[in-house]
Amino acid sequence: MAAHTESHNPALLHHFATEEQQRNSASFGMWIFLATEVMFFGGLFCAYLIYRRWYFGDFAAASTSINAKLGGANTAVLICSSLTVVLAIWAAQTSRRALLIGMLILTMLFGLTFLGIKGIEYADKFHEHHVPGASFSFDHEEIPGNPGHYANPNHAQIFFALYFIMTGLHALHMVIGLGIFTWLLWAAWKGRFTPEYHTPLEIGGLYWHFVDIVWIYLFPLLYLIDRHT
Amino acid sequence: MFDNFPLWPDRASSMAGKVDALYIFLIIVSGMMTLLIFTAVVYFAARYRYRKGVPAEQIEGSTPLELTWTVIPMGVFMVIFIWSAVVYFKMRTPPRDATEVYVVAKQWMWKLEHAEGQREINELHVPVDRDVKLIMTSQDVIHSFYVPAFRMKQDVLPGRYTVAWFRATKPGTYHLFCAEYCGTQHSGMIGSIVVMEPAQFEAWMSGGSGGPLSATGEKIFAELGCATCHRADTQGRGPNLQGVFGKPVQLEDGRMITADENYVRESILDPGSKIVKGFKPVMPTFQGLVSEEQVNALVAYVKSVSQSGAATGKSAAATEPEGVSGKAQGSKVQ
Amino acid sequence: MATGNIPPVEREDYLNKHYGVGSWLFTTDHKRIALLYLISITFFFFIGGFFALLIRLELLTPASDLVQADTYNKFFTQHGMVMVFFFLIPSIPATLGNFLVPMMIGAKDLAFPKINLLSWYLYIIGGIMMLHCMVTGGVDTGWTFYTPFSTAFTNTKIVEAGLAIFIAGFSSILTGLNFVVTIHRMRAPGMTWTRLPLFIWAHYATSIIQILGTPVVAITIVLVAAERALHLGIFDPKLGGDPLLFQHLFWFYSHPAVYIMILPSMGVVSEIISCFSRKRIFGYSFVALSSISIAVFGFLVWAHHMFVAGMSVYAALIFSLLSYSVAVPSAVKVFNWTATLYKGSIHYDAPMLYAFGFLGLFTIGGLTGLFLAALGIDVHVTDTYFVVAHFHYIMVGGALMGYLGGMHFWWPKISGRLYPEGWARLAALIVFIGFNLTFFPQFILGYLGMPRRYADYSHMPEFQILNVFSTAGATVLGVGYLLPMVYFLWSMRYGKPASDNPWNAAGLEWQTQSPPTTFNFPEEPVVTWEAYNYDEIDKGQKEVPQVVG
Amino acid sequence: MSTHSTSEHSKSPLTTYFAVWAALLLGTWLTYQASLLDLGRYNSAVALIIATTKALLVALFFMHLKGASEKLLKLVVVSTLFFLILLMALAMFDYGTRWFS
Repeated sequence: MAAHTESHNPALLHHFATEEQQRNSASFGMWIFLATEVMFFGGLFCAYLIYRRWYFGDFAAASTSINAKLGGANTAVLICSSLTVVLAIWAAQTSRRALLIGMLILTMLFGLTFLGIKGIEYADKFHEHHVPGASFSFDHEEIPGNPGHYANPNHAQIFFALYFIMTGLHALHMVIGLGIFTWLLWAAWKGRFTPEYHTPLEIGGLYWHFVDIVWIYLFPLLYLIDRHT
Repeated sequence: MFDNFPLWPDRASSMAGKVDALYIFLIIVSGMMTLLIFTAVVYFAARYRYRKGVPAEQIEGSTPLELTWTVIPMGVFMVIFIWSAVVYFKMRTPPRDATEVYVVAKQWMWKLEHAEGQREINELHVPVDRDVKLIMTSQDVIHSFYVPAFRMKQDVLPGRYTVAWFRATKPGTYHLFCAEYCGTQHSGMIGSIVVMEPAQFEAWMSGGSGGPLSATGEKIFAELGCATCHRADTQGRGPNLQGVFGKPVQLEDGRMITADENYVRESILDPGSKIVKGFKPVMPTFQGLVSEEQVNALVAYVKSVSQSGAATGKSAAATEPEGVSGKAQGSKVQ
Repeated sequence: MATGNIPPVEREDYLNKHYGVGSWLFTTDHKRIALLYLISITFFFFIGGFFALLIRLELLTPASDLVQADTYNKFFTQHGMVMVFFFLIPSIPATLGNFLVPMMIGAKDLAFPKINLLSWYLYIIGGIMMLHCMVTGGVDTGWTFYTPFSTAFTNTKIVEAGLAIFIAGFSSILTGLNFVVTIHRMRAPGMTWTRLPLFIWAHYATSIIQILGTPVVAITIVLVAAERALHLGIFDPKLGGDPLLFQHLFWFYSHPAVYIMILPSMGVVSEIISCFSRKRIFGYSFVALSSISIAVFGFLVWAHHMFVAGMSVYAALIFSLLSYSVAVPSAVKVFNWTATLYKGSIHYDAPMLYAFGFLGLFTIGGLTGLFLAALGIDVHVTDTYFVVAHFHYIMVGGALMGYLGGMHFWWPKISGRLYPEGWARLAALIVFIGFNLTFFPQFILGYLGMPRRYADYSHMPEFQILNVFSTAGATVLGVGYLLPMVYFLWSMRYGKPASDNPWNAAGLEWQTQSPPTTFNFPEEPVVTWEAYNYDEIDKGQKEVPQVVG
Repeated sequence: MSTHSTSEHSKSPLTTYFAVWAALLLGTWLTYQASLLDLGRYNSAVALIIATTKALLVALFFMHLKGASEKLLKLVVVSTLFFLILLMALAMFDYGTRWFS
């Protein structure tokens, strides 16, 4: 979609009748794409749901071993980045080029912060041998609220597998998002966006917010299982 | 030529007739529908073929007609659904007093063990007119136990039991197929079911066996030291297993569960997953320590100490493990 | 009835506007992309067909004497993977759909032409990976990849094949996305929803499935690959996972995927039947809505593939009941097509013969679907040749008949040439006979109990005679498929030039020149008539509305 | 989209944006605190309700779903969620009833 705007002048592409048609098509297309993304993550959520019901205690033990404070901080970081995205679009709508560029840079900084914190989290898990695979170990970890009960390492491994795949795919989406925003920044720098024409910003923003929404679910589901003991 | 050109499979189980009846009903229904549509298409195509100067007559459609051919098929479908569901429920509900055969599937072989202890490979001997329940599991991938003459099929999964049953009605030898693709020699994972007259079957059964499966299980039970905790009185660290099988069990998290084959199996291989109320999760897992056949024997044993009908007879056996348990404990202390 | 009204002078069209490889590889014209797809899917069709022929040859005799079991297993796996993911799913949408969707709604192109080209490249990358995978070892799990065999046991190239399907899947998603946006946003003035050709409705329904179903199989493939590489346990019972979860996720896509194949074909048949009986389709709105309901209900029925898989009895009951919900709209369609013939003025041109063939084969395929939805019978016939016969009746008898019918119907528009009618009728007949000879015996084989995916049946010689019929039929069928390819190619050079509207058909695509110009219409058409206004066309009250250029 | 964004622009959407932002941060804090309370089986319900509220806020205000000029986008969202829930519900139905059979 973004590729459509290569012509310097935000001109109407030949096959659209009006600019509005072009803009509506682009945003509608993005929403449809997000629908496929929902189903993409949906398969993982379905697997998660089933195993969480089966192995609740083991999932709780595994979840408790993750640093929820880092996860919480990351949630806040993403929420802030979503705010900067809407502010960037607002800046484009009101012809504030400096603000637009500032907000885009801020968004990307938040995104990088998120990935950095994520990296710390992954490093912790790596040191604790909680990465599924040959070196995985989760022996003698008590199930929260059940003294004397130890989590089954195999079941904990399923949790960590889902944790790494879900957060990993999410992080991959963040990286792609950063790529899109780099391009948006470049285009904003060139002064391509005007109050009349800023479709790529809106499209990129939709994508960024979607990634945020996925995280809003991942945070309680992966980090906050049975924390109350 | 027609000796070797059958158009209908053997009908050799109590379910076969029921499935065939439904199948014939469906053939008639769909045959009628096909005939209706084909006749209409052929007739219209011939009757209304293009003729110069005769234009087509435009018809917009007809809601009553649409409703008719929505509602009538729906009605027919519901009849099929209910009938087929009844048949399916019969297939999936093994009769209570069925003879039990434990099946272990592996690439690419069927291993079968009668409750009485006879072991067979790729062949199963059963008496005619007796309910046989198959308790099946796989050592590796998914297989499927399929006997066309019995109209019976059930996937055999690794990691749990699936259950099927049949009641053979006609002596003879029938194909046993693996119906779920399981790797290179999938088409070689075949065998036969030999249905015998009761007298013949008894004769066959009397030939060599290492004693009933439950006795084998009892021996393993003792060897593994299970009786240390699962004592016949109530003072053990684990639940008393007498009379447990087939009964509801209250778990520590409040759930009620029926102690079926899968539950006993899970309790051996993953004891932490379902703790009986009032007990501590102290039992170690036996995953990897016992083979599928040994798990089957243990399940058969747990079952045998729970059969109420033979309660008195079994209680004698049940006292025995106590002696054995002392031994096992002793050996453990050493 | 086709008319070859030779245009006196060479006109500019989408084929002759630009020349050179680059003008094709970097084109964003939906018509050229459709042709790129046409060439590539034809290639994969013959690859898949080649495997089919080898399978049939092996099964001619009971023993596995032509090839060993491991090779045979790769044959049917690769036949399935190639045919499903690289032929049937893109077949009509990516070729005829790509070519016609914009034209039928009066648009200049799809909403996202570059994404359209991207999806062809994704398809090609996936296809090359699949070819590479097959040449360097292949896969032997069956196209269904059941775990734990695929994740922990087979040592063939699952990950590469999975990746190929993953990439091709995204091509399919992008096609669907493009269609939905185009149908919503790009319709010409006056082209209201109730004036849309049923072909468009069918593609709209198909797109819904592509958009919402494909990502689920994509993530399932990711999980299989991860499981295989790291032994996570998600699908492995030894590590606490559940192999049935794989089946749930897999069939959530792969059952609706059948409707990705058959719905567009239904759309084609609606166009053909209407045109060759010179009538508006009977019960237009019911046919249109039944497409949507097939797409929606199609998502509710997936676990009927799992009645003996170890699922709960109650779930089996629900899924069986829901399965009938998708049979109702299919039946409604068949009845409406039949009713359309009533009091028509029926022409027997090759496209119509294919449509008749579709009607017959789809009826049989659909009705045998009832057998499989019926729990008590499914237990006996699932995983046997009955299932093989059933889904070939749907996917080959249905989808492929529609595809060939559509190719003939729109060939004059695509190429600007007429195909040889006599040969085409002959081919339609050969395909119909060959198909039935191949697959009808398999219903009987299935009820007799012959399991699928058996390389060797030497202990069951009683199955041979039916297998011989089937193999004989497959050879006939093979000839039937080769014929159209030959005469289509022939007609590109030697065929009579086609007029703009050789069938005198309704529909915007016929109101522009054959072959069309790059942007389809000289100026944006304004639609003032209902779909399938054959009465107006034939009475001559209204000339076939010409968009003047 | 253009029509609504200009109309929103005239009302200056900034207050809304900052209010939503604050609500989202509050929600995050609430989720974390709620997880520390022992609510029995309601812990996950509370977590999911808060998460869904947050997701709705983002979708409605940041992604402008609320002001979208046509119902089409809402239809896309609703039908996607419908199929997602369908996948989970029907699969869970199998898992939920396996022990009974």
